[in-house]
Amino acid sequence: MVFANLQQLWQMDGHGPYVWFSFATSAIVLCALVFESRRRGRNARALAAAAARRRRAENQF
Amino acid sequence: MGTSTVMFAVLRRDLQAALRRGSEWSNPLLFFLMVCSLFPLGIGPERQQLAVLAPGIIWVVALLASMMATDGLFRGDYDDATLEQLLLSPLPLYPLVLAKTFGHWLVSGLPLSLLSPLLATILQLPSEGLAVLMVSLLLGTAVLSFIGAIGAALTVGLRKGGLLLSLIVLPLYIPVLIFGSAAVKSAIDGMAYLPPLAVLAALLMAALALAPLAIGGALRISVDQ
Amino acid sequence: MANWQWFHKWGSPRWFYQFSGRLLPWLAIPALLLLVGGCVWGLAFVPADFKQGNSFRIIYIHVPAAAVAMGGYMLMATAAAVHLIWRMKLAAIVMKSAAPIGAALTFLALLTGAVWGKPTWGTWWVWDARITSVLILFFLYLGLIALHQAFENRDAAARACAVLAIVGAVNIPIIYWSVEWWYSLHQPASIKFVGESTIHPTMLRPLMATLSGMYLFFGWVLLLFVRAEIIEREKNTRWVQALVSGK
Amino acid sequence: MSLSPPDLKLHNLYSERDERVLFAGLSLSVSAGDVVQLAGPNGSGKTTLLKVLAGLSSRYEGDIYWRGENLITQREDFRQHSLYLGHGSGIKAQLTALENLRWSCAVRGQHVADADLHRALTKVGLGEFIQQPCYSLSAGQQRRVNLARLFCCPAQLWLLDEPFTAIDQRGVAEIEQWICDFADNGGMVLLTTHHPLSLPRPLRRIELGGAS
Repeated sequence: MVFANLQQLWQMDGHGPYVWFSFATSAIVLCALVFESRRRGRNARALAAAAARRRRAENQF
Repeated sequence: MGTSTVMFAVLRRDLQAALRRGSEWSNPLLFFLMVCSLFPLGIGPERQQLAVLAPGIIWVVALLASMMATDGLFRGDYDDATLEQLLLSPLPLYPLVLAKTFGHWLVSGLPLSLLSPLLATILQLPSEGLAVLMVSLLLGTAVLSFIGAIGAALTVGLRKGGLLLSLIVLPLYIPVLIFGSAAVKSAIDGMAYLPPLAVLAALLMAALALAPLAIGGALRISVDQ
Repeated sequence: MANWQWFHKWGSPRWFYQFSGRLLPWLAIPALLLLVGGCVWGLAFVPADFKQGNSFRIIYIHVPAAAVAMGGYMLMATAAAVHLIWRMKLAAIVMKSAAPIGAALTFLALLTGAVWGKPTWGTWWVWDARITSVLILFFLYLGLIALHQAFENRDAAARACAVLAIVGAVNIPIIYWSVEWWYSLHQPASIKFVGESTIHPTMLRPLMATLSGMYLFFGWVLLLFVRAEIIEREKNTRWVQALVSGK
Repeated sequence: MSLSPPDLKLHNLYSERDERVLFAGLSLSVSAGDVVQLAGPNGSGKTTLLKVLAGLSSRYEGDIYWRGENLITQREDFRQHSLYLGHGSGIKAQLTALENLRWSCAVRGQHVADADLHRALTKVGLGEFIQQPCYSLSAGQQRRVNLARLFCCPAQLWLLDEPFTAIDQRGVAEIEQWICDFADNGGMVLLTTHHPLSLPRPLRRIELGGAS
């Protein structure tokens, strides 16, 4: 590793806050994209399931 | 009937309609005049400061005035259902849309450019830049009209199209703004102003060739709601 | 018509749903490995840049985000052309789903670019050619998303956005070139914002890792968005309902 | 009726709006001399069907044939021989009736002498209003300016959407007569209206809104 210890890695000679902030926000945004896609998937499946129940209910009468 | 006569007929009607209703061509001009005279009140009356900012100010305000004018380009025809007749013509849509947008430029962009020397003197623009300012605006506002017409065609069927039009079209206006104001600045600094003007002319040729295709397609989509 | 068979088959949402289902793991795992591995490699195992110090490490997230955001726009323009020419519903879904992802990545590129400017230039916002172009790309994305939401009817929205996406894609090279020219006009002698070629090869390798990781990530999330949209649009069909109740 | 193949043939036309079926399995063939009335409650897809035929709307499934060929390949020829009068006024209010009519014909690529324009306008009863701007005309008169297009733009197929709105009783009888004359000369008319039509010739009624 280029840095002697974790403390130096965190400090990065003063540039640490900028670097870690950038990577943190990037991680947050990328994870948000994945969760959003999961959420849309769940909603869509819920709609489809409701449509399926309606269809089954119609078929019985 | 040849295409050119049809184009001339479309152009004639739009000019007649616009000239009969003064507001259509006077509003962008008044907007241009008023907003340009706001800047000295905001920035301060010093000559040197204004002279440096004048090209940018005039070009940005001309761009906004041109964009405001394009919103009404197809909306009037959409509301009174004459746009349908345009779309149902056996002739290709390309020349009709070209004539219509050119007519719109005659009513909005041209008077703006001819008025620009007056604004330039108000904003203390050095005299070397006046001629180039007018030429750059003549070319630039034509390109802005064609790009704005694409946005107008896309949003004509929407109720609140005005604001959305600006969001769609402003990014596409940026190259015209860059080369327009650069031409005037280099004329003032005594540098070569022909290259940026040449680029503006090239952008105009590209817009003349390609924009009507997008405008026609967008109109057919908007009417097809 | 036989040779067009695969094209229409490929365009059917049902076939695409199954095909993409098998593809998901092959995108997700390498994407996460490359992204996380590349970042760790760039953060801790690469020497600092002698001029800029450690702040250059932001490049490992800034450049991939900007590059993939641009690639995403071009993908949208291609899907738009396919939708306008062949009226393929799937292309409309791909275009609609790619817009938010591209916008998010462009925002990320802007944010990391601004944060990078602070230690390097001393100000939060630098009117540098690359950052300005990314800002304009962000406006183009917002314009597309706003236009799509303005239409009540989904089909009209898709076709209108397709026209705008193609017009935007034609304009992007002109915008990027004019911003470069504008930037060089005002600061001819200034150092260029660190371009890939100028940095040392050992610094370059992690960038290749995160860049390819970001492309794979984009593909993965795009497929997730598209699959969700397919389920939502085809919710009244038998195959979707069987699929859903079968689960 | 006539032996030649029908000029306009609709086969299995289907259209829906907001998940509601407007018409389904609609098949119809129209040939020279036919007058077809599209009837049905509001929102039953009458206007949509006319827009589909005119080529203004592409949200339908099924096939439309014009003179035996698929309409999509015959788009220009179809537009040359058909005339669509829609809901809107179809005229610019600040222009005079003459200028509006001249533009409407020019846009169709048809050069029409001013004398013919004058004759068309007098035929629809606007003889002495020709030089007045249209905003000074009544709603009924503005509709008549639009109707004047029927007499200066030669066409074989008329697609009329609610032609009788804002027209007085005498005018309705006049328009019915024009339709008959046009059909007698081999023209085809498809119109939507709520008025009970009283034509001295056979009239086919198509009920939309799920009844057909």
